[in-house]
Amino acid sequence: MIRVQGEDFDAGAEIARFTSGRTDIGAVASFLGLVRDERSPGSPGLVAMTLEHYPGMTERQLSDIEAEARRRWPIEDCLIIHRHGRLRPGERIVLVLTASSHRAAALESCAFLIDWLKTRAPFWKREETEAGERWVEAKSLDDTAAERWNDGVAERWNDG
Amino acid sequence: MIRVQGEDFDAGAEIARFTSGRTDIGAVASFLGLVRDERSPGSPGLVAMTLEHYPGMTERQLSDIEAEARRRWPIEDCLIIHRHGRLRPGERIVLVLTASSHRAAALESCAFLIDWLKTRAPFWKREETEAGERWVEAKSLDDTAAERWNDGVAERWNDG
Amino acid sequence: MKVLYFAWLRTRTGVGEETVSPPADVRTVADLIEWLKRRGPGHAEAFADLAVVRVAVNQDYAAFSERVSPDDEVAFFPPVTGG
Amino acid sequence: MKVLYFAWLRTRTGVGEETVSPPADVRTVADLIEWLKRRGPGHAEAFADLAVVRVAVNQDYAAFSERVSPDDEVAFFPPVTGG
Repeated sequence: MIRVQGEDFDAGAEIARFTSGRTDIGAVASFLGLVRDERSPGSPGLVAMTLEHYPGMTERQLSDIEAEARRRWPIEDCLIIHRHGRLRPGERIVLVLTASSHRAAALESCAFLIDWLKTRAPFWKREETEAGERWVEAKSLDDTAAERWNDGVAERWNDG
Repeated sequence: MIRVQGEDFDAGAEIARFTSGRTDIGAVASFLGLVRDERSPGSPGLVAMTLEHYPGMTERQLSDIEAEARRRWPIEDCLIIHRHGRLRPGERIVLVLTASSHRAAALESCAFLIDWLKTRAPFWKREETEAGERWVEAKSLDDTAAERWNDGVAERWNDG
Repeated sequence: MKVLYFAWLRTRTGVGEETVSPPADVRTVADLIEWLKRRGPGHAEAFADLAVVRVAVNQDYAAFSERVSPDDEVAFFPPVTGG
Repeated sequence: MKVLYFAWLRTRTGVGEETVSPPADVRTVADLIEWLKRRGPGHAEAFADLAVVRVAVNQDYAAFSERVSPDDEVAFFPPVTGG
């Protein structure tokens, strides 16, 4: 399931909902992303981060990413929540949850989802610092992280 | 931090405690392990799972595992909770949380911790099924998962 | 044809969304960009460095060589920075 | 010397913990196992297949070749199944 929203979310409640009343899930992996103040000594502090997105395309891309994860790993359940709007340092941005009977499937699919989301979901961050505003540039490191999923991970699972 | 306990824990509260009042954490990865009923058609259902452990050695091994993760990755915080005693299907067994400014460090260290814990923490599971009781045998798959961390992961991070 | 701009492409063009009717010889995304650049200095500036421009046609990522037609929704934006 | 047994090694020996005083020629974990096997049929059965027995000396994993001394805590157990 995917949710794109301005409001905050409760990671613990989502994890609890994932497992409540079920006895077939052995593993839940989660990734929580937060607004981080990268303040280094002498640099201007972060006041807020505004996430702009492309309504419609965001939902479509996140649904595609979820479908791809389900195709590659035997996951029982999957949730992606991504916020947009103006967020303060320390606020939650994104939650990815995956549940599986297999530990490795839950962990790997969770890492896959956040890596792919970072390079495919149409969100853009604008930072407000004490020195002014700027659009955050994409990191080539994110592309590298996403590219490592282009190998034979799916095959390994489809055999098992 | 490590906690070995008979009582249940609240994964959401632990995640919240990890991030509360902090603006230097960009990523929290978590792994939650639950008692799973592997019931297949015709096989006897799982009634309960009892986790025996070696008090003293458990705490020592978990502390060593945490120290190793902190040595390998730039993690801001780390929590391992492992329960012992008699647990029903669907009950929580283990929680691993890692927090970092880096997404990959949080995800990788979390996966490392659960893989190492599975092969090093002195816990033994005894299954009660409708057909009787038996000690759960260790899986060679767990050793394989742990062994993949014997390569140059640490070096990659220590350079950065 | 509906054209959308996000992040600094929106800031530079000064518009988030516009409906345009390019001539029939505008067949691809690349053609469309060349045609849009002539709408004004903001548009020209937005498309000055195509290495940092991504495009979606009907909400799916597309190459500059992709065909476009009057009913399409075409969006321009920088590399994404979500998550 | 304190000797501990966990999981099915405890079930087979019928004891979780015992204090023993092996003779001076018991120098290694392997020597200790041979000596413990003579304590009774349960102990002999517990140590019948050493491929599935792990050992810790003073709460750290050890090899069968590791030296043991009277003050040590030596624990025997099957491969772990936590997590």
